[in-house]
Amino acid sequence: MSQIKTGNFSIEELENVHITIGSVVGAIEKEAEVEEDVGPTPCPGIKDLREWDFKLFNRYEPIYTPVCDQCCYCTFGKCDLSKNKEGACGIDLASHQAREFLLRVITGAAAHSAHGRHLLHYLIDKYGADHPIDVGASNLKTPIIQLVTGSQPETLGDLEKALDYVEEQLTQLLATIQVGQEGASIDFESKALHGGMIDHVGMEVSDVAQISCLNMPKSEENTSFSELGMGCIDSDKPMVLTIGHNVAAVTHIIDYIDEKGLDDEIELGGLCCTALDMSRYKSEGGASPISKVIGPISKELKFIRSGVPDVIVVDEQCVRADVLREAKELSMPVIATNEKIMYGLKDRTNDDVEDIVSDLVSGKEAGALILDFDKVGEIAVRVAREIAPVRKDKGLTAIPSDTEFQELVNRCIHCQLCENACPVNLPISDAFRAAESEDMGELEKLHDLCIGCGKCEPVCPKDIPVLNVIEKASKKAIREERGRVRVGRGQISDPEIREEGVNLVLGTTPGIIAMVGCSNYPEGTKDIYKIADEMLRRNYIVVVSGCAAMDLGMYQDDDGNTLYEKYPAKFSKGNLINVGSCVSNSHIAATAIKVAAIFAQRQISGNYEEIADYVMNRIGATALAWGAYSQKASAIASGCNRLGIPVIVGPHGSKYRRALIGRPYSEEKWTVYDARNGEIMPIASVPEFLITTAGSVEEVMPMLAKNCIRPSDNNMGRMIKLTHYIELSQKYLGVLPNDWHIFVRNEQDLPLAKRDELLKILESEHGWEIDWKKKKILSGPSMKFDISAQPTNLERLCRGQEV
Amino acid sequence: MSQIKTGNFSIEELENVHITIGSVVGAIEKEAEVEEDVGPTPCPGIKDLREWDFKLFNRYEPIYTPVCDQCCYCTFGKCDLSKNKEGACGIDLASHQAREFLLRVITGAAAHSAHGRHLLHYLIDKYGADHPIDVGASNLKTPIIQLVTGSQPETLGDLEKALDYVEEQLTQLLATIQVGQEGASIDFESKALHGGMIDHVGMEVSDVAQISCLNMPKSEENTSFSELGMGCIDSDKPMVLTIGHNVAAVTHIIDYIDEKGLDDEIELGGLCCTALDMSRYKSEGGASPISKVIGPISKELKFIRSGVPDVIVVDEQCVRADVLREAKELSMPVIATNEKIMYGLKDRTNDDVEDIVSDLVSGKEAGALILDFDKVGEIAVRVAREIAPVRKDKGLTAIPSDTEFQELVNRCIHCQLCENACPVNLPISDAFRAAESEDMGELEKLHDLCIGCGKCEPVCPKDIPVLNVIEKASKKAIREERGRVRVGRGQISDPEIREEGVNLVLGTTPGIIAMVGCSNYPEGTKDIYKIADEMLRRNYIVVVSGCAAMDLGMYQDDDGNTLYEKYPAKFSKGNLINVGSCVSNSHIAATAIKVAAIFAQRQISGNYEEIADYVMNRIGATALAWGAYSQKASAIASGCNRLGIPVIVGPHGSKYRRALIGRPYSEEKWTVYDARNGEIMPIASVPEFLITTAGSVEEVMPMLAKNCIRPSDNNMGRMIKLTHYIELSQKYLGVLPNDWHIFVRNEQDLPLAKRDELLKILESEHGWEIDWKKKKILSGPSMKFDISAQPTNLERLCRGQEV
Amino acid sequence: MSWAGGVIMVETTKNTAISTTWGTKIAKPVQPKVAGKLISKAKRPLLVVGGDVLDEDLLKRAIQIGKKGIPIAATGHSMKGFVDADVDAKYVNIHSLGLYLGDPQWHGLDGNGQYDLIIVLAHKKYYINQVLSGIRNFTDLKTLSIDRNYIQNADMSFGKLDKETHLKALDELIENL
Amino acid sequence: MSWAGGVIMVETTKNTAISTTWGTKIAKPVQPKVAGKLISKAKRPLLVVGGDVLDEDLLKRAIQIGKKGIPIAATGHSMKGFVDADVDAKYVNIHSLGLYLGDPQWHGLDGNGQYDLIIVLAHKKYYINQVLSGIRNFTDLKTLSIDRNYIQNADMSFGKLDKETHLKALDELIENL
Repeated sequence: MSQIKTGNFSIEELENVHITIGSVVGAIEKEAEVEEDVGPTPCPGIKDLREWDFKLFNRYEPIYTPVCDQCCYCTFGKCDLSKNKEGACGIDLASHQAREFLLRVITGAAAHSAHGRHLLHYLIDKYGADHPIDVGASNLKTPIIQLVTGSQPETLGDLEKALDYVEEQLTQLLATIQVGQEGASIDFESKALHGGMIDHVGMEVSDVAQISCLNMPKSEENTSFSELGMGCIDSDKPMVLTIGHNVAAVTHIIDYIDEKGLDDEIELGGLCCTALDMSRYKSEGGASPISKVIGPISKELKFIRSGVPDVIVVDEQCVRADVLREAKELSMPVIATNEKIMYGLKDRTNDDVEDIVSDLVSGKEAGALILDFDKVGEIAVRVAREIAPVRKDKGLTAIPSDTEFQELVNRCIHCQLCENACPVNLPISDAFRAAESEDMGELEKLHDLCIGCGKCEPVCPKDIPVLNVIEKASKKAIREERGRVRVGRGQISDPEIREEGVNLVLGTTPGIIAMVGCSNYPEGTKDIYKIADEMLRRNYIVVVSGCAAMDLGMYQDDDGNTLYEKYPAKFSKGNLINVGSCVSNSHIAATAIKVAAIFAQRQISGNYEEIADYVMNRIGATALAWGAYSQKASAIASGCNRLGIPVIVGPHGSKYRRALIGRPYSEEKWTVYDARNGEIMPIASVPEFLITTAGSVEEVMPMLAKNCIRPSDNNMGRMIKLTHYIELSQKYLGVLPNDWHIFVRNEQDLPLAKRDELLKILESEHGWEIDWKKKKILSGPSMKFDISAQPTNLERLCRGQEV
Repeated sequence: MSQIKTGNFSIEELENVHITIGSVVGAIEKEAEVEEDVGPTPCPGIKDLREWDFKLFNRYEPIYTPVCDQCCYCTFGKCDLSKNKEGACGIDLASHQAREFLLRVITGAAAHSAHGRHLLHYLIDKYGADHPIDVGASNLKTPIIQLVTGSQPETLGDLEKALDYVEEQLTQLLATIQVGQEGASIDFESKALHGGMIDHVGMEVSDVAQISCLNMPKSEENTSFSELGMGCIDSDKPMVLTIGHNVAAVTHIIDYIDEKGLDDEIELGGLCCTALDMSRYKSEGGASPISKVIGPISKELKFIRSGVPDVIVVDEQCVRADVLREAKELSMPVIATNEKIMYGLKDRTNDDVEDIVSDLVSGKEAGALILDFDKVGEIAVRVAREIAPVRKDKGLTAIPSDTEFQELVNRCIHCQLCENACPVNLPISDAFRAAESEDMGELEKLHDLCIGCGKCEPVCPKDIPVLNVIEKASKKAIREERGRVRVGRGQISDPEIREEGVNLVLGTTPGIIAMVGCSNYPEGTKDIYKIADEMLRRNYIVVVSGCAAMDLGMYQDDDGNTLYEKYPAKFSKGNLINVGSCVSNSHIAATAIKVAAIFAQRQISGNYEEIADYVMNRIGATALAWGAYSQKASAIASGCNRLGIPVIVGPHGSKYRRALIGRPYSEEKWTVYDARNGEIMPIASVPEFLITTAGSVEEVMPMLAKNCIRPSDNNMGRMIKLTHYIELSQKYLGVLPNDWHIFVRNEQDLPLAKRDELLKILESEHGWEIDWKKKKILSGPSMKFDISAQPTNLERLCRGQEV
Repeated sequence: MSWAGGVIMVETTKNTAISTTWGTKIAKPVQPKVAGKLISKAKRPLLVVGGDVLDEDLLKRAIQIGKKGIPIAATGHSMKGFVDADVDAKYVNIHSLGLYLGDPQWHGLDGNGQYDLIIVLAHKKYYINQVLSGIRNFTDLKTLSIDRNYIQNADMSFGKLDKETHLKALDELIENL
Repeated sequence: MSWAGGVIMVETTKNTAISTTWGTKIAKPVQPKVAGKLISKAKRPLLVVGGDVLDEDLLKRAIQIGKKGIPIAATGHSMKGFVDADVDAKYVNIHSLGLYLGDPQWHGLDGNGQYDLIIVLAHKKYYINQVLSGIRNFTDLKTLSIDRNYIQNADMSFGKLDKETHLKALDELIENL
């Protein structure tokens, strides 16, 4: 390799060399340096945003809830760290928990980024590195990449540089997991936020690349719908089931079906994000997808056990480790298409298609690893069609017959070991008892609450396939499990931001609720529907993605409409927007960046800290990952957190080990600077946390409303937000919030309908002085309302502070 | 960014652009493709060497010894996987253990690679990307990079591409740690070997870069010596203690000392590999280092507690998490110099040197983060000199006085909680009892056995600082703890390989014993000395690196010579070679590759499988990581394993969770092809494992000898190896090995001195037919000796199999 | 069967099976009477209830405990049950509460200072175990679970009980306040 | 104190403190007599000794057990103690042994088939716990520790004993073979 030094030079002598210049690396870096509009931290390393992180941790303290008191990283140990003891390497429990959280974050970030790298190799190979990035009606195409790296990729090839940066940073972070590295929990925390930020770069690369190449909707308002649910599959047809997150291989199945005109002959359905991205493929301009969405990972075991799929194609992420074992039981061949999941299967990539089809159909092989996607497309469809009649003839299913069912139910000795093992402690034993007396209702109730993990089975001393019993009892529910999900639209476009930005910053749109994550719900799938419906009716913008987007579409109102049909899909109050799959989550954070860039005209390239500060103080957005289960969710959440967006996770989320929570009673923590003059301004204690958990949907609703309040709200905005907070608290908790008064800066902030009542309370309970004639607050509020104040946490941004 | 397509083109229009071409990326890739001498797998992805791995696992089966029966990766859990149950995601215990092992491997690999990336940024910044790679008298400068990636870096800049590859692969591997990825343990195992291979690339980049720039010895035979041990420090002088692995910052301390002529005024000593690399810095051509080596991580707490250091400079890896806390107790300022370890310290990088010095000397700040190495050099030395008189005046040490000692000893209630917590279950309680009666001997005995972790202290209900008590009792031992370590020489040179290759392949040099790893010894530091001395006397080549290299030098014979002075340092039988620090481990594996390339003229570029096959069947090398403790050791070991080099770890190594062990009684597993004709040849069951543990040095010695036996040994070689195996077994286990006979192909393989005796046993116990007149074996051996046989595990390499 | 000089009315110390461990410590099984005495002896006990308290039978008992002068932290959406109950109940998010409880600067839900005994009732088992994991490792507070499930990360806990036994146990506990 | 109808000579079931857990299972503490009976009842017991058996007192007892017809796997460098002892002892690496023990195809150290009870003695505590962790999770073998330390990953184990008690316990065990 040769290195050409910086300078003006002639490289004519290169003319007789046959080369490809992969990317003019240095050029960009140099450019970035000279251009004046790149901020202080292009491609930040671990330390570069540490001061920002420390500011966040000063207000939002890490609180640790260990999943294990021990450390088993190295062979000096293992060590009992309980009571925050130090282990053999000197690490204490708090630091170890922070490290464990960091590990979760970078694992998730790696999952997204490695997915992105795979996809990018594939797309560049197919479409060329010159293929332009096109995400729709936006000049700001890659807000996160631009914010973090300082550069603006224009082609697929340019995206590779962003991934190089991501991979370097992830390696640096992974290195700190090694024993004998970081010693301070606070620095592990900063590293975790770094990993979260990196994760969003990886996600954006992934989604932008696929949107640009695969005819996916590009910021479209009126995308079509995809059929949804276990009940939407016509089980008489041969069925190809895809599972995972990486749509690359799967597009070839759709192409093959298209090419052969088999749309009506075959069912193509997917689980998890591959399903969502299948529905986006070729759905640009409102075209309808030929594929269906079965559901999230909680449906995976259930659907396989149903026996309906004839062949399973897996790619990567959120694929159960036992798919091959389970599928084998029901003679369903499994095709692995990605290096990350190979199940020990023989690599058939270079084998003849006929041979592979024959081996799979005959059952000679339980599955095959095929990394040639053209072959995957053909083989998946052909195997399904050939094997389906045989499989249907045999009636292959794991669901017990009526007789078997009764026998299994009677076999239960009610030892409750299944309940102990159940992640949600479902009352399985009681449901079995009811079923003994032929009351199937209790078992059926479990179906929606059950996350389909199957842990109940290996612990059963009587070898009862508990899940199958539940599913048997729920046949009707499953048949009715069908809905619609709006096809993911990708980014919010620049024009939409231009229109809506002001409402968000002034608070007249009460907030953005981003509902993301998976299906690890505490009380069943309907949770998510309830929340969305409530918030949409209150004019919040609800943005969804991934498996949460699916689960939302599972319920219909009396008119047979899902929320997607009930609410329009523009970036505007009271709208419901599905951005897409898991990696489309990046667009949600990107929306906040776009508001800063387009509405507020802030410079974003390499200017992370300033933009995060802007977002935290001015954009009333709260993310809700109600069913978060995997490491990816912790990465996404941490990326939001560093950008100043608070996140609520469901109660299972306490197992992520740490939350970042503020103490509202520590008044000194709740101040900002007024950028106009550097004066310190008190603010209300919101967002009250960067990440926390809640126990139930009822608790979540007022939390969402409250945590959309921002210092920049004008009176109208604050009044609207406070109205919702108070109403939701009264509706779901039965009381006025304890702290509603701290959000009142003057009487105009008070909800109109309740103004008198609230003024009375302010006077009697809080000792505020009220001028009852004018209905004016004379004294009381700890902060003043000033519409032109410019809240910031960064002293350097204050007038007179520029260095 | 712009992408220029492949082809002949003129880029004159670029003349008016001011650019640096970072690297002509595509050019190299293209070149590699067209050159005919690149093997089938340049820059392999996860799947590309999977078949080779599966071959290995077919013979060497993963055996799992979980450190925990539970999985706590995601919030579906946590899950009890005991009895190999499946968890909520469907993963079983075996797969989870394989995944945990993979996580250890990639963590270690990331530690090395991130270290390499940091170093490379630093060196390129200082020496330029054009700086040539120079490792000494070798054309084959980067055997591992060449083997794995297929390219031959010539400059520092070229090394970046190797790291790009490493980081991409590590991200891919880390992604598979995510829940819902790989489901098969065997594929996790293959991924772990992939990570191990990648690790060696990362290590080679690191060491080659620093050798090329920092005036480190370049394959020199006669490097100088560095003083060694806690006893070698003159505690009257101000002392700067460095801890870690990354020499970048530390070179600036040496430069400052040099520049100011302070050699005699100050003690500079280090712990772990930074110490070794300090001693290599500017030691080219036999120059003596000014720095001293204190010891490995087991001395870290002990040495800090002694109070001797006046300032501590930490970089990365193997730095205790409590250094800041411990140092603060004794008013020792800590300077953090690397993003990976920042201890929550204030970033003073851009502050004035005087201010920082003053803050540290006055104790206003307990430490500082300084990422400007010139400042580090000056500040570390100045602070040490200014603070030393104050610190010595105060007599700051954690070691108790005589009176305190007796009080502490008497305070013990013999509850044995310390023994329970002690990783090596030292008989602390009994030693305290002896000390109560003023017998300090028992406590003193603990000093060398104690790995200095300090876990005994927080569990003590009487708050006894147990470690300090042991150290107090061991003052004499500590004073005598001084030796010498030969300065690390870097690679084995091409000419040395040319000379020695034949002896290795034919077995007339009985084997290479690579002693690596850290200080987690089961029976104290002397273990490693005993092993090396025994094997060196038997003419094995002993290659050492890292902390094992230090510990070896701690002992002297009656003439005051360490092993380094007793044995020469050429790559030749009976020689003792220190290659250098942890990242120099890469040179050990590289040696085997060099033998294949230089002695056997095998093409190595991108030809991993063939070379690994060559190494496994022909090079009698066994690695011993007797004190392995961190994730890095599992990475290094896995890299050796994929290359066909077996590794033994100490008993603590069982906590790595999995070994790869063959079953000698399964005869069908112990065959190879003869490449001349593709015939299947039985071989003896060696190496018997790829990685395993042993219980004691006595057990290890015969294991080492046995596992250097290879199918390619000629009679002379086999006789020599078998002699050592038998003798070592008799010496240390008291018996002939159970299996010595399986290595006998004909009578000439028998150790000369014992031939008659052994022939008798073969006849009487194994039923072999002997012609006693000719002393010839007529029948019995399960394999024949054929000097020209070409053992291989790869059918494709057999004549007539070429595709 | 006798215990410390008294007759056990409701046996709550059986069935303490666990499916996973957090470490070497697990809750000591406790009888209702002992639990009652413990609460009575505490200077600043706090009853932390979760959403499952809205069950009529449980709510009744939680209110009875509250009426004995024990302040109630109503987590999740449990506040709804205490609106007109004339007990000292306040809504708080349980994760936030976990943070505040470890803060010596916190003045409690009512401004009267920190607590010394945390009593938990009617929570999701996995959720309360996590919250208690934090409290156990990072504070010196004593914790007592009087829930239907065996809550292993409390210092003391009832075993896993059926609903009926649980209610009886609570009654016995209340008698001993 | 009485146990199952017999008088306990040496108490070996106390002091079973552990410092870390592997999971929810820990060894059942066992008395010497019971241990002896268990071994006697086993069809194919195997005594697996480690290097610490070279202690004179322990070695004597290990040999006594061996002389009762129990085959010995001499791991580490313990073989040295059995060279002229006239017992059925063979060297084997304990990690390899861990692998073979789970293999139904293995014919044992003496070719007479698989074992059904693994008795461990005189090992490094952390090492034998790891080996037993593998055996416990991946085989159906029963394991019994008669070591000085409480070996939590065996199915049954003595508690932590002082040396003298340990020797007495072994003597009692041997009497019951």
